[in-house]
Amino acid sequence: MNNLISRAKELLESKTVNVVIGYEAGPTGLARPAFITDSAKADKLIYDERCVQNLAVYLTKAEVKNFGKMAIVARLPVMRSIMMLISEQQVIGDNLIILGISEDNSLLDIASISVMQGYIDKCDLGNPSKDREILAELNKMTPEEKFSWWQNQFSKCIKCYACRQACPMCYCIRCTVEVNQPQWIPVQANAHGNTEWHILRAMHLAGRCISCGECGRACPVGIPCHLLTMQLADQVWNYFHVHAGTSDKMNSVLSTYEPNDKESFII
Amino acid sequence: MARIGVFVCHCGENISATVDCGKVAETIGKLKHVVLSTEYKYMCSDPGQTLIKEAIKEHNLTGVVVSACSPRMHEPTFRKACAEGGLNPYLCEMANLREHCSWVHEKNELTTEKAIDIVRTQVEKVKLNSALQPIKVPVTKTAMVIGGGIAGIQAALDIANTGHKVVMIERSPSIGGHMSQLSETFPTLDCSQCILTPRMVEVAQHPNITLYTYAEVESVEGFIGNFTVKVRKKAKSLDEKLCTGCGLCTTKCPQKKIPNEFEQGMGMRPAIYIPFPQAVPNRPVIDREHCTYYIKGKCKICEIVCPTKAIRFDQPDEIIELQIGAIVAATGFDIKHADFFPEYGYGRYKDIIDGLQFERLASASGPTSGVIKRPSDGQIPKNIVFIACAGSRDPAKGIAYCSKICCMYTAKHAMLYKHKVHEGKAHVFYMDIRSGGKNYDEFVRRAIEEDHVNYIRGRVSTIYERNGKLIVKGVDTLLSSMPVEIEADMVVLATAGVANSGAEELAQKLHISYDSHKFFAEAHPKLKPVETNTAGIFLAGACQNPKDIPDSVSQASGSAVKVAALFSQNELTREPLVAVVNRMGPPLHSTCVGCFLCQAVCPYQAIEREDIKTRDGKVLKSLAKINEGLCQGCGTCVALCRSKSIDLHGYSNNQVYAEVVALLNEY
Amino acid sequence: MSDFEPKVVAFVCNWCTYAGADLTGTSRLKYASNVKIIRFPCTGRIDFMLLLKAFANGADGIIVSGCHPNDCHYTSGNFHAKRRWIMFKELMDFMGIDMNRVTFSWVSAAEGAKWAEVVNETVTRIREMGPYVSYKELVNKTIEEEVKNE
Amino acid sequence: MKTGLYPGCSLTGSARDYNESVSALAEAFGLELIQIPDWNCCGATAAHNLNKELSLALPARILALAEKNGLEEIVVPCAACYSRLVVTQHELKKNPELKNRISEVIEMDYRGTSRILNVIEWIDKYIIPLLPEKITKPFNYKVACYYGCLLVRPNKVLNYDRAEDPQTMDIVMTKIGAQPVDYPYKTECCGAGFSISRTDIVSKLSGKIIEDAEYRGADAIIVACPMCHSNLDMRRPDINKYWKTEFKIPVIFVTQAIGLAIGLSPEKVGLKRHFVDVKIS
Amino acid sequence: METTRKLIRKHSLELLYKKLSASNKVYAPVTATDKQVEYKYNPPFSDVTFDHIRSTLSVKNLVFPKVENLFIFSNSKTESSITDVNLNLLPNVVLWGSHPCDNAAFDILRSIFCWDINDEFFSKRLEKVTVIGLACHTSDDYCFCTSTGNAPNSVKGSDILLSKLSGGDYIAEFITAKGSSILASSPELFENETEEKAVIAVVNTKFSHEQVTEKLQTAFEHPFWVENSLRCIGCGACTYVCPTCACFDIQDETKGKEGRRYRSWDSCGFGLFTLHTSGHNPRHVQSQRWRQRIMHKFSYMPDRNESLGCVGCGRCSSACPVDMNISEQLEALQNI
Repeated sequence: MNNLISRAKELLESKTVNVVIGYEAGPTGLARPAFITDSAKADKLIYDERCVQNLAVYLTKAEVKNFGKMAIVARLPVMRSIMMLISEQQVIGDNLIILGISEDNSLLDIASISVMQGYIDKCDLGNPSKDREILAELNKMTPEEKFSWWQNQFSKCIKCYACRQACPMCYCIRCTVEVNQPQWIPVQANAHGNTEWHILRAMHLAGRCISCGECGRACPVGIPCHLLTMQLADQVWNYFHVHAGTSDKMNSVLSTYEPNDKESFII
Repeated sequence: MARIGVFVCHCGENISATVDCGKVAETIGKLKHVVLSTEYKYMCSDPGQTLIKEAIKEHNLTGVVVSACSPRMHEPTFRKACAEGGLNPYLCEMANLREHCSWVHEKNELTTEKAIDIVRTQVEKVKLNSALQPIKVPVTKTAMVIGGGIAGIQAALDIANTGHKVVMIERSPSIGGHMSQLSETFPTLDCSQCILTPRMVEVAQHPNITLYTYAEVESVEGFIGNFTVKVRKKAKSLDEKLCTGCGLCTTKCPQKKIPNEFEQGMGMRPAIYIPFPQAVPNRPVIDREHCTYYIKGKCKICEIVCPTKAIRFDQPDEIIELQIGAIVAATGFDIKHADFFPEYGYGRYKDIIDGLQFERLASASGPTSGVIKRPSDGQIPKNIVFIACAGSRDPAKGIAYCSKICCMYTAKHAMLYKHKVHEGKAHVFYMDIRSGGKNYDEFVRRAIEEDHVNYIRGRVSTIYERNGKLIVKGVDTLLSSMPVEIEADMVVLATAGVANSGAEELAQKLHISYDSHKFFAEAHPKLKPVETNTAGIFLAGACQNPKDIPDSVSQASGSAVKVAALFSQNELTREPLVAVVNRMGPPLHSTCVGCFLCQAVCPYQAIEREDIKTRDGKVLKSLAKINEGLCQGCGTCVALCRSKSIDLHGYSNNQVYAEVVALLNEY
Repeated sequence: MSDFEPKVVAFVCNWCTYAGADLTGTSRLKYASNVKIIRFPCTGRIDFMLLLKAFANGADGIIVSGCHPNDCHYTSGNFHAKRRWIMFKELMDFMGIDMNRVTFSWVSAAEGAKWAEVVNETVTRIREMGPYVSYKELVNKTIEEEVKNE
Repeated sequence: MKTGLYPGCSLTGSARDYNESVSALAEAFGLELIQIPDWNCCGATAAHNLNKELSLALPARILALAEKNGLEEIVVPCAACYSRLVVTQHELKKNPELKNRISEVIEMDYRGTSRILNVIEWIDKYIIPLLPEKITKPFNYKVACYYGCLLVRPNKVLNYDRAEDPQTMDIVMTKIGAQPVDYPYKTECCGAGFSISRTDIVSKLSGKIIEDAEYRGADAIIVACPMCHSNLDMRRPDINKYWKTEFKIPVIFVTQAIGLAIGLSPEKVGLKRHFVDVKIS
Repeated sequence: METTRKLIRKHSLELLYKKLSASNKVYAPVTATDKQVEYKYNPPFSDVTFDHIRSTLSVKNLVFPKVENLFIFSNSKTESSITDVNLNLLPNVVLWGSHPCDNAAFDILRSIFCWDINDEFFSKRLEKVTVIGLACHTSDDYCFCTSTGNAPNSVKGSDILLSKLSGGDYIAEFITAKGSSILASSPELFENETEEKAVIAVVNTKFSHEQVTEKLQTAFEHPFWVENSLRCIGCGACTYVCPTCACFDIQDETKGKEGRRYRSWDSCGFGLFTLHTSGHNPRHVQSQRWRQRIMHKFSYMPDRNESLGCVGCGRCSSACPVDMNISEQLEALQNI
């Protein structure tokens, strides 16, 4: 952590960056995103298990973009998000300094995007193990059980869109749910509207989800909606052998194809 | 407020026999915004069309639904009628009551109900149609012909003779292509060079043709009428203006042991060389890969001997950018080489050669001055075997197609051999003789009957050497169905014709499609054999599939006409059914967020990047922008766009959504 | 449920399946009238949301059909569509939404007979499955509840 | 990893020499070969002419047994067995319905996940890497590598080597110091299909194979198939009688040649069981 | 006003619950499997929780549902007809066990919905609700009711307020006529009050809302808003869980000939909330939206509705995925 603080100070003092995006401890003891612009305040920075939010989400927010050059504290999911954002032309890699954090919470030396790519390549890019277990359980259910399990979850949804807002890949300035000509997704938070919203969100993240789980974590009513995108991330790997967020050049699975893509259901 | 007119066609009895057209018209007439719903026996007839034209005026219609046959049949008819009636043609839709309803269902209420559903769906759709204007794009009246073989030469001359400018690109040092390598041509046995050389010279001298040899296409951007092509002129190491083509350098070059491409490796050439005596342009180039100076840093003998001091060792490659309106791809073919046939011993035994090598052996200008001498010891072969279909029509070898030209040139080879070696025996192994074409079969019969070539129907399993002979093991499936063994002195393989090297890369640069064999794909196998799927790019010759000379020339002339037709217009009009990215005022400008995933899905590279800038040039936002000239309207980008910022004219989100709702709900 | 007539919507591309269905007509091959076609330029244009909209509006079954791989009029729209359907189907399966109600097929402009087979096979299958109650409930029940203000 | 071994009938009968040499190599290179428990006939060569389901069920049972015993990889020295097993795996992979039907027939779960190696593949994978240090008596002879039909055909299914001009065995031979001759008969028919009914045809066809090998100066014919071996070796007197010749060229299994090159005794690799004397060791 | 106070034993509480369930819909909090506390209609008494600090969602949906139908319509070629919603069919609801902060919100909502004209939907629903509140005996760091003029045992908004005694019995305080009528109909369930004092949670005051309101008068352009809202991701969680947030969106939904108009929850946290058709957005960045939320509750409402727009329940802070802690910010605002 001291390394992180001293590096942050160095970057701010040398004016290499205008802001360091990291974590601080809030009044209730939770860690939360922090934006350090003054090296004197860099001591607030923390890094430990509490630091869960995917900070990459801020890289596309207007008021954060205004900072210009910035440094960001990044564990694997954040790095993968950054890769996706660069590949989708939302973030310019040159404007970013990556303060990489390893699995054992030590500061990594990520000098460039290609170094970051090298680091990512060495990591396990599958879904987190606890989610893998739940997915395995769900996949064992019958279709009827799955349907009622999810309907039960969706019944809680209030359409606050915290799942969308917390997701670094949901950076659209106008989401499909906000399109009303035609009204693709029913506006109201009822069974129908909620179900179609979650289908839409998952499909839009197919091949783009980097398995950070932030959507599920953000949900105020506890819908594990991250399982939907994670299931698709699994399937993307199964079908196409691609992990999202591993290259700054990659096009997502649904915008590319191979002529010999295999499926078994088209007659 | 929308004012929709609906016209239900009986199509004689084709529709009315199973669909209650009266009920359809009546039910649809009750729909909101439908101001006219009527029926008629033949909507496509003159009176039928007049009905529409008059109704448009009388009822002030804002949309028309013609409920008749398939739009694939008569959509243009009725759109034209609407236009003549004063309605924008894109405000007309067709409901397919014939192919999709009356012809495929029995006469009953359900069928009529389905018909009503179909018409209602189109009514709801047409309400959301917008008046579209055809897209107009200017035309640059310069054509580019890629490839200087006979197809390219023909296309270039034909286009140039219509008065338009042509740029010809040829990657080797001379134009002429494979035809210049041939000895004589079937079915007339006239000398290939004799008929080709005048054409080559004509190209070089034509005022409308600019020729770039030793040049390759670097990149192609743009769209029909408006291509920007970058061409790499490879360094010839020569000042062409100074060079007189005297050829002194080529005789003095100390490096003389380079396999001669023109002779199919059966002769040698120096490092500075003119590919063949009749080459156009008749100027040498230095093959830098083999030149002693480029390898070792010293030599420069050519520079010393050159009387006009034309050698330029430090000449760089040059990239030139050209504005082009249409492109003819005429990059030709190649034949399958060497290790493709291990069982036939090609590459292992010197006296097994391919068809093009035999052409050179038989050519008066070839390495043996036209005497058929076998490569190993220069002996004249007494017993020669020709194998047709060496690789072609052999799915196991990955080439299932017929190479088309082999039957004919094998007959020609056997004939030429017999004409030159009277006492020799010629055998031809064949699968079938495909000699369709004017005077073609007669030609083959002549080989068999007059020149006594021994045709054996059957395939060869293996060739091996024994006692100095090539043992050709095959089967005669006509007479005995028994194995045949021939002790040959030389074997000629009519190897499969394949796509030229680099075809795939070029297709990708041109953004045209190609088949699994890398042959360029035509837009339609029957009705658009000259066009590609990319508007403004045409095909000529064997780059599409193996072709003989007359076919190549015909297609080349065909493509020239296509180019000329294109150049007859000052601007092009295209169907406006293209995608569009929404735009609005600042600060949003568009809901497009600029992820550019649509660029990846677009098969036509029709999606460009547009930067919205402040007055002082700062980029505020980058958006996708559809190039209307390139977009073909497939809509794949529309379905992909997460923020629904792209829409498709004619199949807009609003329209297709309304169709789904209208199809399933009663109104 | 003997009088159950399934509603089936077909989303087809203009160049292959629509033309193939035209050929079915020209060949006078008969098929079930439960299927109604919506024309798209290409399978690549077919938004996955439209399938949901069809179910929400009361469809019991859906057919999605286009050009065979490598035959796309636009060269690659069907390949993109294929990937989209692979993902969509996996997601629907995971959520317990019945994809047996959706037939995906490649029907070329020459396969008029295949189109009739695809339609009849689909209609027969949907007829056996019965109305798509669970999706209809999803839509209607909530609306009913909201209308009753409970 | 443990490799399973499917010997098939030949290796326990007419080709015991082959079996001995395979075992000897496994032992010498420390490779564990586990015979598939309760294995049955592969159905070659008759079953697929009589009953398609049977011809698939027999090999499927063998493969299912391998799966059940956790053998992810099996080596099949007999080329005929190898062919049947691979063909079965191929057929059932492309036809899931048939796969279920066959699973029912054999009353076992069949997944089709085993990797099937022919003897050359096995040698390539496990023996070649260790070979250089082990060679004590380089096999310094001219050899004619005879592949026969089943090792490389049907090429689309086996997807192994070049059907018309295979090279893998030649390469193995060069690794033990032998010089393969240019041998056009390497995939010619030996007549095995007639080995009971029309021995004259066998003599005629096999004779040509032997004649050409001798003509090209080979000291030995190398084979990897028990049937090739029996036709070229056991039938030698008939062949010589048919062609009125005195062919003496020995026919050696590829595994035997390797065994000799690493210093194993002729007895150990089963050479003593041959009909044609092997004088070259 | 002097109110009646009675003791009710735990087993009598169950009897009361069952009795009320027989003739009303009872809306009571239960702990779901994932530890979330949610309200359900007529859950078994054994499932009802008495120990929760706060439910995930507030109970405002009783009077302001997520989706509320306004009318249904049908179109024909020539005319359209409208059918009103029959609000008289609304059932009687007993809200059981809601905390004083949530109950205090009803008055605030009324001040919004019935500010100038009476919102029939809202007031008809409120009319049907009887509130049996439950004073808080536990609290956490997010609670700040005392800073907004409330208290863990405030009777505001309740018809009856239950307070827990250490032994597990409850004191019932009858506040309104609606509450008293329950006592009147079931006197046998209640006993007279004893000396024992109820267990009431301690919630420390964090700020003075009067001072905050005053500071806000001049704080509109203060850099505070940007500095403290950078991490806000712009979701609507805080507003949707809030017991007093009342913004809604009105939509028409048509299918075929028929359709309906309804209103559904909306949030000032969303970028599109204020987006004009022209593309102009008066609140185009998140800091402006965050400012709006606080200003509305602590400045505009005291000014216009004469009440704070906040009851100090702390739900918005606990629901926030990025820990936008409202009481922390208000504390800071008080001192700018």
